[in-house]
Amino acid sequence: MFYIYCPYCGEHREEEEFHPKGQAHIERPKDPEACSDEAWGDYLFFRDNPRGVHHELWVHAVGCRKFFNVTRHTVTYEILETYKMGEQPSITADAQGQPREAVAASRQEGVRA
Amino acid sequence: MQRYSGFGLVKHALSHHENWQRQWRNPTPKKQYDVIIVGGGGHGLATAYYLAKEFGVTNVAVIEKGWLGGGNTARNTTIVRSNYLWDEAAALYEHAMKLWEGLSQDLNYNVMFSQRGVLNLGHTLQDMRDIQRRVNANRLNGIDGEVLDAKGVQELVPIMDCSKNARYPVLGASWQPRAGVARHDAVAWGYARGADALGVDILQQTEVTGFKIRDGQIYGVHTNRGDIEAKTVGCVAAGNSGVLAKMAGFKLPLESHPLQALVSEPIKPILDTVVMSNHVHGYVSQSDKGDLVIGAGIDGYNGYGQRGSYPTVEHTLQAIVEMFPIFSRVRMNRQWGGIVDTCPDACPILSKTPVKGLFFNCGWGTGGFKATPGSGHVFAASLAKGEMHPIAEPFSMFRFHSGALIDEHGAAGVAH
Amino acid sequence: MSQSKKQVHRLAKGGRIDRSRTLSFTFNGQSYQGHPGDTLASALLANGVDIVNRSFKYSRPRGIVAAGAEEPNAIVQLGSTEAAQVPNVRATQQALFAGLTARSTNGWPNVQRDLMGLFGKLGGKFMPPGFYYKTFMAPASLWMTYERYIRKAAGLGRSPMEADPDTYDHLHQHCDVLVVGGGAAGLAAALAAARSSARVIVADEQEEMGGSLLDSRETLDGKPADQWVAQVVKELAGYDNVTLLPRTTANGYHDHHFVTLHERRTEHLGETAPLVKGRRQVRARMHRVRAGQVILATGAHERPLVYAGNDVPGNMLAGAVSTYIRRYGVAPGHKLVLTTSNDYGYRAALDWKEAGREVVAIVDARQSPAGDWVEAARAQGIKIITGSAVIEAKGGSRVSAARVAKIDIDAFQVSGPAQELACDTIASSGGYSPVIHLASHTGARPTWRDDILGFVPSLVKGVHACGGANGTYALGEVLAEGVEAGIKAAAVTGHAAPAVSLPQVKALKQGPAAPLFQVPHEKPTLRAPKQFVDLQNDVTAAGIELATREGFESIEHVKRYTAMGFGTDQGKLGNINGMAIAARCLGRPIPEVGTTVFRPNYTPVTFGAIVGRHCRDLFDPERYTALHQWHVEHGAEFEDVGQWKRPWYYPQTVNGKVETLHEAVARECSAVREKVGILDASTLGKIDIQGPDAREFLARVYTNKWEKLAVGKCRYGLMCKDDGMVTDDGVTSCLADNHFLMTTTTGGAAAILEWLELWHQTEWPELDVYFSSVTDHWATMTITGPEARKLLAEITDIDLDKESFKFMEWRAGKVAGVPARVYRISFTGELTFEINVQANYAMHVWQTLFKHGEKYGLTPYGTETMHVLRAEKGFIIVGQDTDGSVTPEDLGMQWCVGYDKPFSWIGKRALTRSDTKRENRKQLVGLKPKDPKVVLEEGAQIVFDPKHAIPMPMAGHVTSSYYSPTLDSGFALAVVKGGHQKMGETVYLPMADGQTHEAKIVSPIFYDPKGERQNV
Amino acid sequence: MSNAATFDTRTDSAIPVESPLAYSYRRSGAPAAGPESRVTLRERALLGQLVLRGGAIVLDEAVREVLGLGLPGEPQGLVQDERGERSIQWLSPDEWLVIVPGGEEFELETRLRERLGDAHYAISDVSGGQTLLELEGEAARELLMKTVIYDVHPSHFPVGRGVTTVFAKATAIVRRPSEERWELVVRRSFADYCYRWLLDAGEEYAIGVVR
Repeated sequence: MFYIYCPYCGEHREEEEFHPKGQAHIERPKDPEACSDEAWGDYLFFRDNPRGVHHELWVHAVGCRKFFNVTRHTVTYEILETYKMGEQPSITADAQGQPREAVAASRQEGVRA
Repeated sequence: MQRYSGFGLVKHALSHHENWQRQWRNPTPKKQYDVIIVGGGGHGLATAYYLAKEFGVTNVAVIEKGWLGGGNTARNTTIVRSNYLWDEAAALYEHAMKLWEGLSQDLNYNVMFSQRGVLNLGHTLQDMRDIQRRVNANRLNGIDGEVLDAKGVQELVPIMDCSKNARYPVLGASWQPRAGVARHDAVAWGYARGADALGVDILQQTEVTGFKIRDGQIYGVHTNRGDIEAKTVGCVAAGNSGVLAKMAGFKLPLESHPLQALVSEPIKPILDTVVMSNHVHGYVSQSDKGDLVIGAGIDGYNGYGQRGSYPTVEHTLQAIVEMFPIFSRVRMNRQWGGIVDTCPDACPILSKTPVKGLFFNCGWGTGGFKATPGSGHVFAASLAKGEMHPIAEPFSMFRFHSGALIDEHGAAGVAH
Repeated sequence: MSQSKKQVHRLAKGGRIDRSRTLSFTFNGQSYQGHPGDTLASALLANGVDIVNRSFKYSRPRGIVAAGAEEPNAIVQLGSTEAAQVPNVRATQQALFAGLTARSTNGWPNVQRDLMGLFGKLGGKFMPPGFYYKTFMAPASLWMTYERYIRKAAGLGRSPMEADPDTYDHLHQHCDVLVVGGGAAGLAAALAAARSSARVIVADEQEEMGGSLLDSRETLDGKPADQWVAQVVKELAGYDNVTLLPRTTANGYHDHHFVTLHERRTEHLGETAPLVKGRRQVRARMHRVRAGQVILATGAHERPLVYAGNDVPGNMLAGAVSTYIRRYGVAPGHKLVLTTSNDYGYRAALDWKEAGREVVAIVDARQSPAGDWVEAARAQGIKIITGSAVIEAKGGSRVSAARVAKIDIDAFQVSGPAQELACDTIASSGGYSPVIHLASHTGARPTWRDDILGFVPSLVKGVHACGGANGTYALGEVLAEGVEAGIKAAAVTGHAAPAVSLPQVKALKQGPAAPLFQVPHEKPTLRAPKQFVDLQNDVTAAGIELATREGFESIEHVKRYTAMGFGTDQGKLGNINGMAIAARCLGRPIPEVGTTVFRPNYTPVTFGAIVGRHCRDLFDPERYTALHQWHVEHGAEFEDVGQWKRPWYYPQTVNGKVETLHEAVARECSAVREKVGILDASTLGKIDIQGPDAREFLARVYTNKWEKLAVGKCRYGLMCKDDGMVTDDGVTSCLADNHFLMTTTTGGAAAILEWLELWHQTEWPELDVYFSSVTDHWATMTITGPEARKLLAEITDIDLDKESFKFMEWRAGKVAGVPARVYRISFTGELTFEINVQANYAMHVWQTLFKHGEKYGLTPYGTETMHVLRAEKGFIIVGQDTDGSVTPEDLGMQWCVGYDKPFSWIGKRALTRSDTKRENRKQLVGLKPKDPKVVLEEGAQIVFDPKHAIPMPMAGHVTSSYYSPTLDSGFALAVVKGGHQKMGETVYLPMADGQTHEAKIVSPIFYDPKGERQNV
Repeated sequence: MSNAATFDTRTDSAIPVESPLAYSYRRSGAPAAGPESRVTLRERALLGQLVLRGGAIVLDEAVREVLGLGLPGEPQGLVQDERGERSIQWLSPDEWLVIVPGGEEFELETRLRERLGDAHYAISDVSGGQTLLELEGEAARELLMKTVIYDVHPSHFPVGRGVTTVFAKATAIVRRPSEERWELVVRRSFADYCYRWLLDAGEEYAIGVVR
């Protein structure tokens, strides 16, 4: 069971307070009417589903009710970083950049108050 | 192939079991096959078996990165039923059911298909409407089933709490007598042995690392044991389908999720049927060894770790004890997880792809095991002919563009 | 009950038992005695009980083999009453208590003389692994009959047939350092971490902390090991930052250091939890621990050697023999032969000898053993036979002799003639396997170490292993590793630990162990007498060999084909031996055959403990409105809607007879249509929406238009997902220019609030709008019917005139003296006022309405009547008339779709996909049965051609169907392919009873199509 | 004054009013607290409760002026006035819970709206929708450990903290206004479930209900 750093609450919280909401950074096309059926279907249904580093959207449902992003490894389940809506990941499957400061805290082992 | 029978067993006993043959070979890969199946689970092996047996295509390789039958075939809770709501899904699962009914004899391998019946409980008025809708549709599709009231359920399963005191009282159920359970490992082994005997090469410990594609047409695969060529490739890789699709250059409408199951310690026989409840969210049957085999829904996040989150197990057992308060002092022995590739409409994909000659059979979500023979059979037919079998046709991956989904969420609300 | 037996194997002194008190217990109906401090197993051994069970497949007699969690045989049924039954209790882990009642789980007619055993003897040959895959296939029709007989042999213990009298609970724990195991390594680690002031939890599965130190021959600082244990436990108990949990097993290690600890709080006291001062105690408690760091100090399990007849009672693990002698004061026999591959095994012989019993011989597989313990045995004059092993145990219900021979391990053969040594006990030791189960749970694969002949855990970040769990067995090193792990773990969590001085331990000289797993026999494995690998599942070396011959080459295949490791002991004794045998058969090194993957639970856990308090009345919350008391008092039957309990109907007793649903609903419907009815509608979701962009937001999430909705007005809205399918509906009211109140379906409230937040937070953060749930704040009482206005007028100051307070408007005022918002909207088609007051006032308003309503015939109605009334009007219920595959157009609700809204609202684009604009989609229509007495079945399938053969093409189904007292006829809503173009056509509904109903497709609006009644 | 509708839900005190636990007392009773009670439960019913949403800076100024209390500076913060009667709790970066004596909420909302003018914010009255339960006694913390998944150890949950978290199978706000006292804010429709849960889980501590 995951222990998730909520970037809005600023602390780790139990997975039971959160809901996963699928792949992150899926943007609704700006002009839906200009989309082909194929493009619209891609937006609605087609996903990366990687075996490895995955960016996903979670909501702190029982908590601050904020949506945020999680970069997580889908095999080890290790959470590599969490970041607020509107921000971009610093760790991706291609480039394992330096996590930002707030994220560093979320990665520390054994963080206690 | 060495025929199996009770008589043979006696004969072998007298020779101290020293003369049993291998159930399948461990061949060296050839350079070229007519068809390559990627994935040596139940569906992949069944596909190979039917290709060889029904469609005369015997120059077939099954490429498996681990051990055959080591994925979801080995991790499911073995329920077989065909009482699906929509015509397309019902046709597919009923096709499988009919094959199940003669499978042990066909394979000369006892897959222990036990038609002990499946109950799908209803706990709310809407549950009962959905049950009636499904059973009515099943009947007109030629699939057995009836709607039971709470009393009927109680008669079938006397140990269940069907009282009005329950938090969500049982109002009734759908009952499919022909449904049941089968011995999951035996299905993979039986198909493997059958396919091998017909000349199929089962290549274990062989991992596909890429596809050979030229001008939009597939002509082989790269593996850790060298390149292998074929003009027809069928991917039957369950949770890993997305990874393979990426290698071939396209995406699928799939998410791979952990699905957990658990067993109790073996107890003396007490439950003769399969009991499933979408509403309180759990299901249970009892194996021939005495274990209560229990499962529930998937975890909500993507995961390839073959494990899920503990609260899912807690909720499942809460549901079981809610339905069966007498099980409170029974003990849970073991839990495990599989990786299920789920589609947005809870129906599988049996489909051509943007790459010519490359076919995918995936997205079975929580419903894969029960479909094994049917899936293998219609997929084999499609690979043999290069055109999708009519039963497979509606399950194209392109339905997610047109919007022609087959929404089986009601039937698949609980993993099974 | 017969006379209690004497404790024939109890030693005169020694052991950590309280000899001043005697506990009586019964096993298989025979009465025995033991002492506090005993386990059921030690007490049975003390009483000379050899056979404790029959084996699963071959029904062979079995005795106690081990002293802990690894015991495969001593599986018993506990409980003297039906409700207290517990199946499959491991006698080695069950503390003895007065009155304990246990039975063997197998054996017929009893465990001593078992007829199935005869079958096992004769039939065993015909039951190689996987035999059932190879037979019972002909004829196909008989499999279910065969299976019935196979099932008769299933199971160990049995389920109770009554509900559990006990309760269980959970404790949510958080700590810096969790130490699993309270033996030498664990205590050392805990001590170090505790002194750092980190929050520490120490869990140990045994009755008391100390692990192997409780029966150790070694000294710490020159004192007996248990004295050091006592001193450390005392120090730990004194710290506020330390939680000590004995009788607590770490069962599952989940992601991010979440560990479940199963604490057995009362199982050592009785078969049901005792009352303390009249209050129930919980039987077991699950600690759900989120740890910063985890130290695995779980020790190691001794491996038995696999030789012929190794399952005859009297064959035991060497370490278990020591434990029974030193910890429980029980020598489980008189004449011992020890067969070992290592120095550790020698301790059993030394202990046996010190207990005053005869050691016939030590049989050591090594040519020239020479460690300190070996020398100690020599000094004691014990005969040591080297280069040899016990190749076969003789005996029926108890070991009578050991056949000993020289063996060649590398060639896997017996290399000399066998001699038979008379004895009643054979202790064996094949070395130790680190207990790596918990580390395995995390997904980390263990690593094989040739030097210790075992797997050690691979560790994910934040996990430390020390002592036996890490393959370290010498006590001094174990303690040092423990301290190091404790300091390290505490440091990572930000707690510096002071140095811990280790007690002095004498370093023992040890010789290397021999790599012996299966002992060769004169006959080849397939012909030799059975050599058991997994005792609980009756898996033999021959079975494994056969599996590999048949092509099962990975250990996962071997395990599945033979069932090895699938028992309740999960292969703690057998798995490594089994792998070694498979490796030998395949001619490959052990790690190539595979690693062994353990899954939770480490040991079985009572369902009840996992369930905790989430059962019975607390299984799931029941949500109540502020008026629930009234509904209960007025005899309402309730319907579950989500977690809410909603009144379904209010059956009245008429002439001593309670109304049926049908009768009650007919009465309630007529009351609404003719007089006035009242519904508790408080469960509808209510979302307070404020902000300058609220209107724009509504326009994007609803299908219809919102820009012109004036203050004081209400509007019905339909919501889709972006796939164009209807997902919710409700009325939203404009409270002020920037202020709206949205209502949602009862079941959809939470999801819709999250849905709105999702879009606001992820896609449209630039819109200035906020959402807050006010569902529970307001109570909603709907009065509806021709008399509604008159009734309300009596108790409100709001002007109810139809011109000043129009349909689809709301007004604020007082109702029954309580500030209220009244909405003039209608779900029944009648004149309706929805009265909303702060929930704490609801009961007063409701009761006042009844006080005034009696003369108007005010009648409470429930959800069933509500459904009938709305269906007569063709109003849909999302989730009943829709199923996630229905668009607004399918519903014929184009009037509610703003095609020309400037923003491409959620769901719009999907409506023009090729499948969604298809013409013969299933569309919502009304159905009028030809026979008005017929009420069509909800869920009935609709066909155009009832004579068509099966499979019969289906055109749709009935979504809602009722008898209408108003129409005096059955009527239904349905979805039918191309239904909008088929008005007036006849469809058929073939039913299970063979009848085929006929119905006409009509408009879904059956009553007052012009909507005049709601407008009055 | 922004374009929002305000509504005073309260009326004269002669009109009977029922707290969310009214039904529970009738249904499940209320065990009296005695000398053996290691934990006591008390409902502080009918308080004024407002949810404030908006930007922290704007709202902070307004509540300081109107209520004499600033917004808590940190996530999970809880501030209260000297007598502990009025409090503001952080719920999310743009959301706070204000609890005041029953009847004060409408005036407070009105004054805040006056003060906030045209700023973008929202105030929702939720006084009827939730109730506050107090737990006191040496076993209060252990009872919470059985109930909520959040770490309530004093080192992690000092006085002046409040969180929204999982309460058994419902949700609740947990607050620690003082060393001895814990507060739970539960939704009205879940109140009976929460009450029954606390009585059940508290049985071993001889839980008593103060009415």
